[in-house]
Amino acid sequence: MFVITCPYCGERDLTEFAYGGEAHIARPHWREDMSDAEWADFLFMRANPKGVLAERWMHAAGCRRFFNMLRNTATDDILAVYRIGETPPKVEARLPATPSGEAPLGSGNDAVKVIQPGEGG
Amino acid sequence: MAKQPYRVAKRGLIQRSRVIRFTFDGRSYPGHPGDTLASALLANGHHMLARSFKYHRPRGILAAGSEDPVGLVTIGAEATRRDPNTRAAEQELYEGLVANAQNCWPSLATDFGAVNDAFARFMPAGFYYKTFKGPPGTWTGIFEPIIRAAAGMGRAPEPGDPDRYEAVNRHCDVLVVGGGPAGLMAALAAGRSGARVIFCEETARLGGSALARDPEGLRFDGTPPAQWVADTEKELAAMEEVTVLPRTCAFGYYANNFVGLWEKVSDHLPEEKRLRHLPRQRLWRVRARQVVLATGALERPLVFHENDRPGIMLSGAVRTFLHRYGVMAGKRPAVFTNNDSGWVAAFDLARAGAEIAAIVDIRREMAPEHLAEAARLGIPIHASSTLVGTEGRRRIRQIEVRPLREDGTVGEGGSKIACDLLAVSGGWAPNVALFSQSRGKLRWDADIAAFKPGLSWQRERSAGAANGTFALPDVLAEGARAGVEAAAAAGFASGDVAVPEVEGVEPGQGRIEVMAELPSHLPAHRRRAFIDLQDDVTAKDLRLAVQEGYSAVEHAKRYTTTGMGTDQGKVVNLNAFAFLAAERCEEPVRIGTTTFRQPYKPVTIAALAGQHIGPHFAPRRMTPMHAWHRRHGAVFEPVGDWLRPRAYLRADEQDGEDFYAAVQREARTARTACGVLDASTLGKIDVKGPDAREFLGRVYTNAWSKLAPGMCRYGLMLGEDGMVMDDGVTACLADDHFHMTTTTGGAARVLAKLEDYLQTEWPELKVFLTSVTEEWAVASICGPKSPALLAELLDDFDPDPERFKFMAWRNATMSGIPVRVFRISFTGEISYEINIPATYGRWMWRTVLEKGGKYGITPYGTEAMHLLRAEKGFIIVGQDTDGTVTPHDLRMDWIVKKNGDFIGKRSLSRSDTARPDRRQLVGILTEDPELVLEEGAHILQRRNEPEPPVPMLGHVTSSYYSPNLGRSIALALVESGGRRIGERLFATKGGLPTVPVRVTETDFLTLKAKGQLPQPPREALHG
Amino acid sequence: MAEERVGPPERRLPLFRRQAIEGAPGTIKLAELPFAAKFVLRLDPAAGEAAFRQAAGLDLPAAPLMSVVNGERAVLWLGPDEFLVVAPEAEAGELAEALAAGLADTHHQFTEVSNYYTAILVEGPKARQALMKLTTLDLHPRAFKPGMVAGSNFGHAQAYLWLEHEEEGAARLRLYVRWSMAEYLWCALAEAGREWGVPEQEPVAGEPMLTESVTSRKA
Amino acid sequence: MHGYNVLRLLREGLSGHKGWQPAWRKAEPKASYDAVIIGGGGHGLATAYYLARLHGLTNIAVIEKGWIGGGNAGRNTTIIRSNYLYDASAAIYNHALHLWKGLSRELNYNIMMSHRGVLNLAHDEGEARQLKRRVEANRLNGVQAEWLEAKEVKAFCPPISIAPEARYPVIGATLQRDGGVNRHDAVVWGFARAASAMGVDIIEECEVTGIETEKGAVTAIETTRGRIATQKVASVAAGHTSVIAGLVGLRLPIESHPLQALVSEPLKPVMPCVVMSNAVHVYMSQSSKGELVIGAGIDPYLSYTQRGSLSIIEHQMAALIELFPFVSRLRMMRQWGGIVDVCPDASPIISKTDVKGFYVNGGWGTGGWKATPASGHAFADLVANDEPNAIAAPFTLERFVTGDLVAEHGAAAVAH
Ligand SMILES: Cc1cc2nc3c(=O)[nH]c(=O)nc-3n(C[C@H](O)[C@H](O)[C@H](O)COP(=O)(O)OP(=O)(O)OC[C@H]3O[C@@H](n4cnc5c(N)ncnc54)[C@H](O)[C@@H]3O)c2cc1C
Ligand SMILES: NC(=O)c1ccc[n+]([C@@H]2O[C@H](COP(=O)([O-])OP(=O)(O)OC[C@H]3O[C@@H](n4cnc5c(N)ncnc54)[C@H](O)[C@@H]3O)[C@@H](O)[C@H]2O)c1
Ligand SMILES: Cc1cc2nc3c(=O)[nH]c(=O)nc-3n(C[C@H](O)[C@H](O)[C@H](O)COP(=O)(O)O)c2cc1C
Ligand SMILES: [Zn+2]
Repeated sequence: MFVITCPYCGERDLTEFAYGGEAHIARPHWREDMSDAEWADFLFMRANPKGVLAERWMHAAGCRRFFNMLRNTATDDILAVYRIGETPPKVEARLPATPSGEAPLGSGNDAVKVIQPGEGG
Repeated sequence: MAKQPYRVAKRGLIQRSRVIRFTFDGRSYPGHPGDTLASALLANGHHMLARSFKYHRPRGILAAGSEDPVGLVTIGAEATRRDPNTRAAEQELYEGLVANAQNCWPSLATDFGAVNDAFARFMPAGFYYKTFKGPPGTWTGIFEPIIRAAAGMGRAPEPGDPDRYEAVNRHCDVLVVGGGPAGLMAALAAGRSGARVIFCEETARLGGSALARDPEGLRFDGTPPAQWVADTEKELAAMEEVTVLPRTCAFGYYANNFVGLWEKVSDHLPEEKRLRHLPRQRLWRVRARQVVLATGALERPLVFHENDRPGIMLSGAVRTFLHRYGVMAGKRPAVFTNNDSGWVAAFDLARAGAEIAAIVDIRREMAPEHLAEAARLGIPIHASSTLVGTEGRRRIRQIEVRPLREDGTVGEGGSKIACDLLAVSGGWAPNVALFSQSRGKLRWDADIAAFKPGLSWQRERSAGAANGTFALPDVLAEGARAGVEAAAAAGFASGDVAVPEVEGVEPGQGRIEVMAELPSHLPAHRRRAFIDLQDDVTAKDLRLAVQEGYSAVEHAKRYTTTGMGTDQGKVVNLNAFAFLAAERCEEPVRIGTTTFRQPYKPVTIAALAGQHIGPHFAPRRMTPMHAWHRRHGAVFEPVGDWLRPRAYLRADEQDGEDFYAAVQREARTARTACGVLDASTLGKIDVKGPDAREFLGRVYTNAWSKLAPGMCRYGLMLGEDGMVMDDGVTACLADDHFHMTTTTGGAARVLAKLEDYLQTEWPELKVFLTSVTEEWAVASICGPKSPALLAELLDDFDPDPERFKFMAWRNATMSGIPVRVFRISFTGEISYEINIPATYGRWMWRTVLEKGGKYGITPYGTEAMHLLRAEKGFIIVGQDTDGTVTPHDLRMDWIVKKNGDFIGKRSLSRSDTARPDRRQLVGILTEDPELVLEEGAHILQRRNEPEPPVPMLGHVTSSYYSPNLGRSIALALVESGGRRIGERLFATKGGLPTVPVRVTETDFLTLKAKGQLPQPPREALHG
Repeated sequence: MAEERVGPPERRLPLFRRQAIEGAPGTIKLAELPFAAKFVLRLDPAAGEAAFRQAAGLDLPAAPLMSVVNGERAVLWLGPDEFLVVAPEAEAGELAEALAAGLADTHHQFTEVSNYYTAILVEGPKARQALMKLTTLDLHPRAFKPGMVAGSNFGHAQAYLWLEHEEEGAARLRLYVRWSMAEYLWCALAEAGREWGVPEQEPVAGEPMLTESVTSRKA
Repeated sequence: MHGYNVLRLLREGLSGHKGWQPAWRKAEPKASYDAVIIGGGGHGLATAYYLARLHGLTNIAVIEKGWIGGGNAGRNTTIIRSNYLYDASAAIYNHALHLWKGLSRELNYNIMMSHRGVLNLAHDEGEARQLKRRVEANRLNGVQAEWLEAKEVKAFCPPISIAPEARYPVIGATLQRDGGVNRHDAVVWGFARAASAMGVDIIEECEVTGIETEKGAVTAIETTRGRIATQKVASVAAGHTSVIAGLVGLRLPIESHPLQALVSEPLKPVMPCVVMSNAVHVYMSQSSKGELVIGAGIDPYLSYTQRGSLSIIEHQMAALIELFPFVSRLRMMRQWGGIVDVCPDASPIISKTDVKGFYVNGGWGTGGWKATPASGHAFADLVANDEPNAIAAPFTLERFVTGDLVAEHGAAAVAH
């Protein structure tokens, strides 16, 4: 249940927004000789990162504007919001403690469930 | 009237002056307002109230609140208000409350299920994985039904819950969870800052553990605890921005400080007193800037042989019952402890008049002041001793004590001590459930042998016992500080908050000595030391889990089901973890915990649904003509959120008309005379701007540069994958201005998609889009009589199809009201769409029908519309397409422009998408004209199917009996369909023999006109 | 088919069957507002603000989520280039013409939505609380101030909420909701008001539906 | 591997259960293996099991970053059915169903395969049309399927509401009688035990953090417990498929979403079968222990957090009450989330890749549990032979380039 800061309307609840998928995937200009593979790359291939993802959202129930957002998919931390056409700001993601960001013990979680001896924080 | 033999004089926050009656298992008992069902039963000397999950062993009450794992009953007199698995310790008592034991048969006292207990040795953890593996089917047929019938706890209520529920939203600066001393101080401090504060407490009263203290021995700034709580509550209530919510449990801590609270608004009231204007329960969806978790600490039981009898209770619970509810849970209690808490409980009980049978402490060294006090009160002490057994069926009546040797084994000798209550304490553990849900990281605290909050992940802080701070003055100070800091973090300054001076500070739990399972002289396999008292998980089960390799905490949990009951192991999990640590010879911190998941305690499903059920479940979108449709026999169908008339069943005919007859009549009339369809639901988008044409050319597959004002054009819209996504007619209003229509179900999706391209892909295009769907009410009038009707309906209007050409549109007026008339058709018939401002829709519709009367007009629904368009071979996106169909598959190559890009174009030339033998849309005529294929029927090459898998050529997408062609017709997607025109194929018909069919073109009307319809009409049947 | 004689053109709002309703005195009132002219204006304010002012006689809102009122005309911010213009019915034609002329050289869209939207008045000291049962907007007086507008979901209906004004804790709010959702929202609002005695409003429901699939039995 | 049977259970019962051995060996990673399987979920363990049993490959390891079965295998609602639309899907899911039927005996571990029947509801004509099409296709493909009218639905599943005045009335359903549910953990443990007994190393708490390649071919993996040389890496990492593929620089047509599920408090039997509905988006069954196991919807956004939003659950509960009015007063006991890897055509990927020796099995999205044995079976074949067999062939990555998708959106519309 995110709070998303619409760049136009301010903080609003997740339920007002529509998800628009990975951002900055430019639609290739039409060329006769574009290969099927190149087109497939645009159509289907996604980074799907565990970490910082640039993604698109639309404020569907509010101002109906699309905008971009940087979010850490390992923690759901929202790191930045910026308008379409703007370059993504530099952000630093709070990284969870294991390489995957999941608990070495117990079920996977974004934050490790238990602080281990010798571990900072 | 029966006495309440275990009620003690003058103690407790109950309303003694009033006696209320309730029944348990058919017997009536007295109690008082302020009681819980548990306290009232205990006051009546009733300990046993349930049976455990697996072995059906007698169960009493272990804890005094929602953490209690065992005291589950079914509440409710009516079958539709039955609440199974209700915790007696939580349920507030009210006049007339009806409670019943569950999971037992024939009765609580004599339960046949208890035979399981006798076979317990053959039913260790996971026994079912090792057996019942007969041939396929035996599990489903034989074993499973037996296991299923034995399992489960309460019985579900009958459908028809008469109560109401609601959800509300709130934003606040500070949410304080937990109404104990820490929470009170936090709320006070935050409240004084002027911040918006929500303060919730799970139980009926604020005060928390302060109410579980002997009021004589405790003063806050000189005031007794209850008074201090009341004063604080009063101050809070007077603060405008503070909302105090008793009976409200914070059940879920979600991302971004979204916390779900669950308020029981009227569960504590007798049926007739429930306020009708208030819901039974309420869900508070709270968005908090800062959260203070002051959820206190939970006491652990001890793990020893026969530790599960009714009458064995946590020491803190014993105190709560005594001080909060005025109930002495036993007159001759014994205490068994590994820390000082047990002692304090014993002293409290003794001071209240109980005769303490013994204090058994596993520790060697005890606080001298406790020893002195015990001596003063004459309590027998058994230091460095343990319990090796208990007796008593429906209630504990004896314990067996043995000395503990230095090496941790049990010594010889010892004694049996009679008692009627055993207060146990395994030490306190911070209640970190919500903290952990918030994804905060736990830290192991060796001093208390428990986890406490470590690293926060969200904007939250813990205070008081929840944070591992147990001494009351520290708890108060920490609570106050948390409140100040939380408010400050939310932007509010509180200044200093004076922390009350406490008199009567308790020494705390002191040094705690943890033994995962207490030793016994019995051989391991004879011990029944319970860890999870609800699901009957014993130490032995956990040991077996480790022995068999299910030693990771999560494996052990799942293999033994420990902590998987309705209490989710609130008070027992830590024992399980400690046990695993001991078995695996590892530090507890390496074992970790299982995952704390939402909800903190089970939440009513209807409360989660809130008010959005029944008629409020999903909106019914209605056109201005809706009421008319209802009054005229319409049968509706849902199309997205809309309800559209599907057909109008005439009531005037004998016995009324059935659906099929109505559809045939409507379709026939629409083609032979006149029909009118409510087409208001079609999506409508106003498209305007200098680049509008360019834009249309990119979003549709065809070209738009030459469409003149006054004219319309049909367009297909694809996804980027090349598959048909929507279609509709767009009218050119002016050179830079268009009126686009979409399918009813696709309207929102299309607008969103178009906005997406405009805003993100082609921001350089100067185009604006505005939805105007509901601006217009639309009557689509068709049939040979429609021009005459139009002429009558509209002012000075020449509808002559020769002059008002197909695919043109005009402005006109209807009784002076401006309308737009489109000469477009979905039926192949002469057809006009009148668009009128929606507020006139109802009037227009009635006028059309009135004036159409003499032309024999019929309103027709979506089913006849589908039939009519199929006669003409027009597609319905979503019926004849399914997201895998290209324009070429529809054999609509004419609509795909050769030059220039459009959405989805590149996909069309992919090697598979461009294959010539893809499934293509064709007409299908059965050889038997009377036979109507099923939609979904499959098309085969051969008459007789071989064994599966049978090769399939395609399937029927639309199929009808056409009254106008006098035979059945169908559309189908068939492999290489275009090349098969004229071929004879076969269609499946459920399990019946296949039927021969002929592949044709899709426009059946034209086929008929050309005399190419093979079959004669059947006038006889449908005259 | 036609059993009644239809008279001259009559207009009906979507909630015409619903009477105004209210809870206990001093709590909450619900009513559908009478006809008014409404337009959606799409315009880049930077490009067309002056022309708009000239033509319409009022400013565009200077900030997001704000409104501008001048007499009976109002402009509500819906998005960075999207506004709802409200005016008395009688002024609709004149306003449209003035804007068409005034904005002729500016890329814009001025679309009539008088029929598309209806306005539901939610008024009284409990109005905010009632609405908070349906929306996740922060409607606390500190957050949602007079003059503010916000698009959000109210239950399952998207709508624009406008706080026209507030006096002594009694807020006067308007919800602009599309025609087809008006019934749903009305009933949901009434349900939200039940706590304060608003009478229950039976949603239109129970339309006859076929309870069997007919695809197999067309003939 | 000691056999599990009643007699042994009785014997052990009398002697204190001291004789039971670990179900699977806690293996330490070796320096090299013939093949390494990433992911100790159902599919990964099944792959290992079939590699060992059918292809004689026993010098292999299953590498699991947490505990086996801790991913989607441990958090799915266990609905088993094979009534998919297309031939390719019918082939693999029906093959799975066939394998499930004999699995308890084959693995000597009771996976509690309960063929209690799965209903897929239709609430409007469009759905009925789609479902009937599927019934026909299923029948032709040898998949058990039948159409029930509303009254028959009620008879098969009495607690369901078929009230005609409902917003989305039930107008019929398909029934797959041999569909059902099973015990997810048992499947994981059963495969692990059987694979381990044949010599497969099951290595837990070991995370793959890198994949080494040389000249476009796999040479080793890096893990949190050291480097392991191998020429075959088989990724079966479900929610993390893209992350693993990213280690060799591949992008896949996959996105990872949260999918939630929940259980009610335990109850005496009330739900005789499995019910799924696309329109109101509900699916529910009752476990042997008595809880109602309820699947919720998928969140629209990507996330690896194993949790979703409460709003999804709230809507889910409203829909559930519509369909099953008796649940109103019952309580949700626990909710959780998993990470599902979703392909654009709602069908899985079982494929070689451009990197030699790197194989991918993933994209099962919200419905891969039911395929577990067949997926492992087919994937083992691919890994052993370096060529997809007939069952796997339609599911290679190539289809995203050619456009030859296996669009199972209809059959997989509701998460399950
Ligand atoms: C809530 C929910 C309900 C579902 N319901 C159903 C249903 O009813 N029916 C159905 O058919 N399907 C259902 N599914 C889908 C089904 O669970 C999955 O498709 C299937 O289980 C995936 O295969 P798996 O079991 O191998 O995956 P997993 O169990 O997720 O296995 C993948 C493993 O890979 C491990 N891993 C990941 N990265 C690494 C790394 N770097 N190093 C080492 N190991 C790694 C993970 O820890 C995990 O254990 C459901 C899914 C969810 C979440
Ligand atoms: N003897 C000991 O060693 C020992 C140990 C622990 C605590 N204590 C005592 O306990 C007190 C601690 O005070 P405190 O305020 O921290 O805790 P508390 O136990 O007094 O109060 C916690 C309150 O939170 C409520 N609560 C718990 N979970 C909730 C939820 N999810 N939603 C809503 N309410 C919830 C409980 O009902 C309870 O009223 C002190 O008096 C301290 O001395 C003593
Ligand atoms: C089919 C099924 C049934 C479950 N039944 C229970 C149950 O009875 N009690 C319980 O506490 N959890 C139950 N769970 C949920 C698990 O406790 C756990 O939440 C889930 O496996 C996800 O793991 P995690 O919560 O540790 O991340 C069940 C899970 C599944 C998949
Ligand atoms: Zn916005």
